[in-house]
Amino acid sequence: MKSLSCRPSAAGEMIILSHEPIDPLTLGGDFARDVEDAGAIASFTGIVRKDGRKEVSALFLDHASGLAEQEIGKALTEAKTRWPLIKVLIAHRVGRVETGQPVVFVATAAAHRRAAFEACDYLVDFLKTDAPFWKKQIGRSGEEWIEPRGEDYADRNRWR
Amino acid sequence: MKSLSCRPSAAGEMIILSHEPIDPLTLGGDFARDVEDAGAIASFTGIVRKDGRKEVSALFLDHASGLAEQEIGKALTEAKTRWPLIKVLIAHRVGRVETGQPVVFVATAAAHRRAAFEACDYLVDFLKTDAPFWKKQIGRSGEEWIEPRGEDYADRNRWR
Amino acid sequence: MLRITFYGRLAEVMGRERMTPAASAATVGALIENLANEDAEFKAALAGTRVRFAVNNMIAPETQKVKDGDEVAVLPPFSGG
Amino acid sequence: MLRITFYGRLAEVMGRERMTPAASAATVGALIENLANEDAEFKAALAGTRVRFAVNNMIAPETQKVKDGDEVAVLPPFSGG
Repeated sequence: MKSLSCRPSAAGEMIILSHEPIDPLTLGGDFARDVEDAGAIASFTGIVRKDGRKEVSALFLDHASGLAEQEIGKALTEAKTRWPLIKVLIAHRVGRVETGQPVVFVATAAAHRRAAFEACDYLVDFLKTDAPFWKKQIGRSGEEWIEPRGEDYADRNRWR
Repeated sequence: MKSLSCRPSAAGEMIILSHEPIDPLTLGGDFARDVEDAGAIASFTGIVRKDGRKEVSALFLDHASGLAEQEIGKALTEAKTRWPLIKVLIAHRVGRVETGQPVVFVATAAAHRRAAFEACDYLVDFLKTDAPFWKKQIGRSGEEWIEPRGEDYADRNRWR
Repeated sequence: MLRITFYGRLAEVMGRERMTPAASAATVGALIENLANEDAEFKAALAGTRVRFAVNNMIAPETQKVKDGDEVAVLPPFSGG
Repeated sequence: MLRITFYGRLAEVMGRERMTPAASAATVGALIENLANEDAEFKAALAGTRVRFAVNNMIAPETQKVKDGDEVAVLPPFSGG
């Protein structure tokens, strides 16, 4: 996978922003290979939906290069402050992502399951509302820039 | 993977109980291949921990064959009543599982992320306290049957 | 006859299964009480433990009646995942 | 000079970047207000939207002072994941 940006921002942290398709299997396999004495790995894959009558054929993802890596890095630091994480990975697509393809993959490893689950959940909420990405749905009736739904902000606010 | 028990108990449901190692990558890959218009896949892998000074070398998992599949099937039905799931998989090891090896893998697919996350979390809590499995730690100081910790019951009670 | 199966640490005490005459007890609870009275090691293993039961692969209360041919499972606290 | 970059739907209106003299405004807020006053389409695109800013890759309030060489990013509501 050729990545736009791929950095181990700190020990046990990895941020990948990629113009090319991301493969949760490969990423998840690499992630699980070296997780010290982790007892729990949680992961989340977000996939572009056709979304019924909207007939979405693709998303286009704009992002603020530099700022995105930095804000994600801050969220990883925050997550590691809140939960005892052994390892964490965020991979996010930029550019055009076809329907059915992964747009985001987040994986967390911890000794116990609550830390792994909650940190994964937290990071996905963060990406939806607080990371400098912008997505445009390309569908049957044209193109439309998407803003987070009220429930996305509500989900994010669970962590405040 | 040779499985002791592998049944698609209903459309979009799969329960695997296996004497052989389970491979979350293969299972996760197969799971993700046909998920209709899912926008979210959550997964959890539980791994046998060395657990510091306990120096656990393996778990031995006993289970009540027949009853286990049935109780897991009930939990899947309950999960599908609570959340709009497209697909769900539970794979659980039985027999001897070496340290560092997966003991359980749960995957859920839904249109949106909260359903996928919560159902996955719910099913892992269920397996810890309400499914007829019994685990024995084989460690430095001998063998010890494990019972759920207070926090496992507390986690399970979040869903009541 | 009834088939009684034991799991987890109870299987280490009692073996996986025992056969017993159906007439020996009317309910699951009475059946287990009889076994405990016959076997001090089993009685000790039950002490302080909340054991559950299944009859013919269905979770059942200890008041459940048992009859010839039933399969009774004796289940210590579950610990999966 | 200041470099101003636009993202998401604002990039479709303004292009990815514009250069402007640093002396044209004292703060991020004033800079954007000037641009909106010069460009009706940009003004319309901002209406009803909570736009955020970054200066030199750091999220910044609209009261932040700008100086020659700064890079100012104009960020509509984020929508990742």
